[in-house]
Amino acid sequence: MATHTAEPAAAGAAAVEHLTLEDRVWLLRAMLLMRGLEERAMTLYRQGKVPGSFYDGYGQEAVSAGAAFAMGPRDRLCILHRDLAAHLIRGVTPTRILAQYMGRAMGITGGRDGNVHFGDRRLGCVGMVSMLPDMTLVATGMAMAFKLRGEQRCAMTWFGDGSTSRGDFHEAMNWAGVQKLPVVFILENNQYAYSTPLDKQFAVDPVERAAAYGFVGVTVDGNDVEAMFEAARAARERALAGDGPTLIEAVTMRMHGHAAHDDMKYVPKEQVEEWRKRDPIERQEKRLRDLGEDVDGLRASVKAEIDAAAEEALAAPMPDPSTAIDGVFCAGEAEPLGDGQAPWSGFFGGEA
Amino acid sequence: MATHTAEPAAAGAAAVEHLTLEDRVWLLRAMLLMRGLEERAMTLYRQGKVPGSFYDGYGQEAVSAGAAFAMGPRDRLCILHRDLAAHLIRGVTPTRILAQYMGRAMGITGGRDGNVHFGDRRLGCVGMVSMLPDMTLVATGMAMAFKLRGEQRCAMTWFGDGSTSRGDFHEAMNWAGVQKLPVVFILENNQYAYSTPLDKQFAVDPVERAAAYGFVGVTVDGNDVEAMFEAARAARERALAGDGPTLIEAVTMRMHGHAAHDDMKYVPKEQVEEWRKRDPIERQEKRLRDLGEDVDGLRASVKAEIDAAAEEALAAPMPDPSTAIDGVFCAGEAEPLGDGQAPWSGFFGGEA
Amino acid sequence: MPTLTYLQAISAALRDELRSDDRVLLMGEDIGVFGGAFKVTDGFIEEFGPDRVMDTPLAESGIIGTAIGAAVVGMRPVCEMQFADFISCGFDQLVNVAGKMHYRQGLAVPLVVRLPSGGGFSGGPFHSQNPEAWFMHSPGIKVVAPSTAADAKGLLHSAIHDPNPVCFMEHKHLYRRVRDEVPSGVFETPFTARVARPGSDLVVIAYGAMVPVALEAVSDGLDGASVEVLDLRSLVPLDEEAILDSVERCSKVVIVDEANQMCAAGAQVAALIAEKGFESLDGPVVRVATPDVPIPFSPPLEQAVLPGVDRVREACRELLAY
Amino acid sequence: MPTLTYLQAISAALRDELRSDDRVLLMGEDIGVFGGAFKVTDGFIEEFGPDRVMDTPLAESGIIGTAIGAAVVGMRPVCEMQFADFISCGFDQLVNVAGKMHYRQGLAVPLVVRLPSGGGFSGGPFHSQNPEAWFMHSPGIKVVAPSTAADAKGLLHSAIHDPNPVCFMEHKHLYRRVRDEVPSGVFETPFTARVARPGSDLVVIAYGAMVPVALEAVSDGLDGASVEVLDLRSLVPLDEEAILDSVERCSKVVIVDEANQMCAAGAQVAALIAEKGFESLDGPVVRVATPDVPIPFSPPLEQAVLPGVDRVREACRELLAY
Ligand SMILES: Cc1ncc(C[n+]2csc(CCOP(=O)(O)OP(=O)(O)O)c2C)c(N)n1
Ligand SMILES: Cc1ncc(C[n+]2csc(CCOP(=O)(O)OP(=O)(O)O)c2C)c(N)n1
Ligand SMILES: [Mg+2]
Ligand SMILES: [Mg+2]
Repeated sequence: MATHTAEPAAAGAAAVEHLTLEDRVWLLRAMLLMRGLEERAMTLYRQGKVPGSFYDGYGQEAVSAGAAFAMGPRDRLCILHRDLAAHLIRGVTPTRILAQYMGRAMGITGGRDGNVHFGDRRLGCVGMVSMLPDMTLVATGMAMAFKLRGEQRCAMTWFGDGSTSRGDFHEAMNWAGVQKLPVVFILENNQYAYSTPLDKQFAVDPVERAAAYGFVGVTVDGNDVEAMFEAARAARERALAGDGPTLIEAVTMRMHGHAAHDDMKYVPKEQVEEWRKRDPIERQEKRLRDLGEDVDGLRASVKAEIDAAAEEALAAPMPDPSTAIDGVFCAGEAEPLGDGQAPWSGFFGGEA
Repeated sequence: MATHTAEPAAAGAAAVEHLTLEDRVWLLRAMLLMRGLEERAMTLYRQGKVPGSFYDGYGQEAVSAGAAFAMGPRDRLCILHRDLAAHLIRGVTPTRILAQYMGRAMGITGGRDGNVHFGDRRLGCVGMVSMLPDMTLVATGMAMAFKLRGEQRCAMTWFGDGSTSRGDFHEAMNWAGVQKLPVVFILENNQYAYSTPLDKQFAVDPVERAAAYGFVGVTVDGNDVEAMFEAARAARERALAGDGPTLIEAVTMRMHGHAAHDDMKYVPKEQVEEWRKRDPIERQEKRLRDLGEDVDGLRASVKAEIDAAAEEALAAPMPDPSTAIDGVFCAGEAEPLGDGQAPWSGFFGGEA
Repeated sequence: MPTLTYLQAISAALRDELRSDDRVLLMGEDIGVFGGAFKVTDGFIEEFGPDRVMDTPLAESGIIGTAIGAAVVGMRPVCEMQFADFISCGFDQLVNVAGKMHYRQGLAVPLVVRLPSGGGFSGGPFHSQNPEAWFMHSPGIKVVAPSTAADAKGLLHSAIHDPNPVCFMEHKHLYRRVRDEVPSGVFETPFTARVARPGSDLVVIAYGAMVPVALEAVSDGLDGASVEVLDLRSLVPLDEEAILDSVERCSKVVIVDEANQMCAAGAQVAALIAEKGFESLDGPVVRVATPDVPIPFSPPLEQAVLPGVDRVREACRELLAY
Repeated sequence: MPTLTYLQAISAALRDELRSDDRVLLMGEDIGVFGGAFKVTDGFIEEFGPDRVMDTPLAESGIIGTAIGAAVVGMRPVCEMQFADFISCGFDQLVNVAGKMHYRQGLAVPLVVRLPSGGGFSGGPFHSQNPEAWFMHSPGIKVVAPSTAADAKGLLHSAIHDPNPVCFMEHKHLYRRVRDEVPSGVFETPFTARVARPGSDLVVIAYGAMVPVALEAVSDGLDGASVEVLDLRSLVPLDEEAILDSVERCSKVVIVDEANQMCAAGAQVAALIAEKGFESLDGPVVRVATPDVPIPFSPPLEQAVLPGVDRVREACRELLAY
């Protein structure tokens, strides 16, 4: 059994080898959309238009954007609560996302579940549950089915540093290791689990565990979207080649509170300031500006898209209360998951 | 954070340094009693006197005998299903053990629970539950209380190779590592979990995980009772010194089926034959014979003790059915766990 | 029609499904090489191979969770808990991930969890439980509990064909004790109740292992009273119509449940009758169940807590005399 | 007597216990530095330090399991689940290790698990559950569910003093909405029911957040009928005497339960009445509860499933007219 200890992330150079300029703009665009949509959702939350609580991934946009971008249309994803860019890359429209936050009928869950607890099954995604990190097992099971059927596909899921303390993390990692499954685990180390710092969650960085489970663990700069892409691309290649799972630790920082109500008093100001300098969007913007891309134009188009989406979502109706008890059980045939949009591998599909 | 990778077990020599001749005879005696009692219980099972199922630890006697022997009276233990010698060392009498197997009122659980699902609370033990390895968390919690109260005590528990696949194993190891708790984990690697071989449970030997949890992992010849003792003694010393948990992997072999009904067809005959040569009792006998000890006399006295115990247990009454629903809740004060007998550290106590 | 034991019927259903639908996948601890703790899948690995009769790690959350993953990408996993009791270790995945998926996301989870349950053989507190009420109280999970070999087979086929998570409660005490005629091949038994014995003076409502207990209890010694036995077969969905129909015809009801009485299936049935069948009632809704106590190991203790023929007969007698 | 909110009463009970008994230890995710997701333990870490107000890893089985270990060596751990829903992840340790310990081994497990439960604020399917019935169906676990600030404090003191595992259901919707006079210092409230409002024509039986709903529903608009409201307060033990007493006096019963209706606490109460209170009944035992559906997020959907004042009033009206 070949085991590897963590090694530094692939450098930007390796990423560029696999990315066209268009791809690199796509990555920026996904991050800008994520940030813009979450900011808009936060405004809507403050206006009382988003019920319940509100969670975002400000400052972590590169983790979901880079990783999801490396996936193929027939790959399957369980996207977590700070990973909105992955939904966008799979093809979920901004309008439906804002409608989802607001509990509208046209939201991905039709108002049945809230905020980021969703996955668009028509785009190859299984919506997360709150219990962290339950989806690691679901992703592992999807990968198991792919392997049993001899299909060239992989599954991917995300989870946080805190989530690694739960038993399901272990059961998933161990299972994936024993069966050498095509699954990519993205450990989003954003320094905190709610208010709990890393040293209360583990004595040793969990990326070290990958070797003890019999597979590759790598640490990546989670604020570099191209490095994230490259690590995920290599992991997917390994998965499809039959070389088993990969644990990618994306080192990043949760720049906002756990949820809207959290003022993050427990985080030293300097820590936030330090990380602000490493903003993933600014980094990717600089790269593209240096290449002569019209970043300002991109920003403007993203903003326009969000404005239009917000308008549409705000006009959309709330769900009909008379439907509240429908659909607890599936009454007809089980519909399979659909394929997702996958810009990098050249596949655009999904919903209109 | 100091992490250590697995290292070979302490040699016999180191053990002898801490053991008197009397101690070494005690270790043999505990193993002989365990084997004799389990053989007698198996006979009683075949005679229909032991209800339910029957599990034993034939060939693994050194693991529980050696480890438990290193514990002090105020240490606390969660003893598992192949570890009868640990109960004997703590001071549980053979009569009550046979009565326990037979579901008699004088068994440790009074007939409420069966076979090895017991712990004598007056001797510092918490009875195991079936769900493996739930007791790892209970032991961790006891150690946590010791540390919080600044007490010089440790907790110990056992579990099998198969049990390492469950989430609770991980939550316990991680918790113990984060809080650097005085707990000794004994991983009893007996090659099988029921019928399931090691390579279906893990890709890498779980002792390797100790380092990834931030503490010491050692591999020991589980069929050498003195090596087991020494590893546990050193682990306890580490625990009491504030140096945290230890994971001891005791390499051994389950020489009988999982339970009485299991013919073990799935185990290659050669594997069993190979391990038969490493019988832990024969090994300790040889050591003591070489030192001129009267091993045959010891055997005879153990046999007589078991005969007497069987007679007494067989004569003991079954529980009164009218008490079947009593004691679901504790009605009075919570009685604390008592202290156990601890021959090595010179403490003999417990029940009359 | 061949005569099979309850256990053989379950095996036959699994074998037929594996043969006829290559999406079907069995997962569990020791189900492959060993053929399962109760030998339900004995010989399967030889016919279907280790990929379809999968020996898993000792990890119940892992079994349920990965099965959910396999189910949503088109497999039809059938998971075995070695004993129903161990579902407590896979509880979260079942109630939160599987149970709520379709309502939340419109994604079906065609998953069967086989739960060898029940007491009566000195299994003790961890090998004797009847956990069905936990899942009845968890939306999105179907629960069935056959009492005959024919129903065991038919309900298992239906469960595997069902696009939803189904807990299949197979009572260990019936495995080799129950034996009846079972149609061959794949057939479906609906998730509805069944009149196991018709009657008009009193109805005993039961499911699983309590059905044969009820049948024996009412078979004589009730001074010729006409006693019906209704076998619920399915707990979710619960066949309210059949229950209320029996109550209307019989006016007196005894509900027998092997589970601990509090918030058990029997409590739900009693509550249903007290609300919707009240006008038909000609006496209290009597329950016979296990008191709220872990199932003890030692035979005299175990017999003292589990509902048996005598307690059921006594309850019927008293109610008939009401 | 000071006036406290339900949440302040819980905080006060915990603070009083920490001050008066050094065996008491609070454990949970984010309860220390952050003061808890609902700020129940705000400021505690400053007074009692991180050893007694312990920020744990994100591991519910770990929280319950280590708390059991601490309890059996003499501590009095009080665990907070961040939301009651997450107890599914610590389910096994609670029902199998804690719940069965005393019966099996004679070893007491003085453990309190605080379960912030219930819906009504768009918490969605994973932050709105009322899981008490799972634990009512698990022998060896006590379950209490206060509806007033005074009872929240007194029951929490009693729970911490109790040598058994106790699930303390604290309803999130009441945290800041309920406010009443609370005696200071340590006092015990017994695990018994309480007549929240006396009456003689009909009794509404409820607990937790459904008590204020019931009180509001019957406060007017029932054409002067004399309606009693019985607040169960404790579900295990269930105060059968008080229930049957109310039924005897009122003859008509409406049971209100926020949990999903199947096998809920309300089902148990209805079953009890149908068996032991049958002769007092002057109408069906009516239940108002949440249908068997995950609690939806969007306000119009959530309001459609949770029992509210209107549904309770309507049920009372219909039954009064029966
Ligand atoms: C099993 C479980 N317990 C508790 C919670 C409550 N909770 C929500 S998010 C969170 C912190 C998660 O931290 P981490 O895994 O690091 O992810 P992050 O939010 O930092 O991305 C907690 C404790 C939960 N969601 N699941
Ligand atoms: C959580 C759980 N699942 C399933 C079982 C059923 N079971 C009893 S022993 C056993 C195998 C245990 O293997 P291992 O941990 O290696 O211990 P060993 O019996 O070999 O000492 C299994 C699967 C159990 N006891 N607990
Ligand atoms: Mg985090
Ligand atoms: Mg083993």
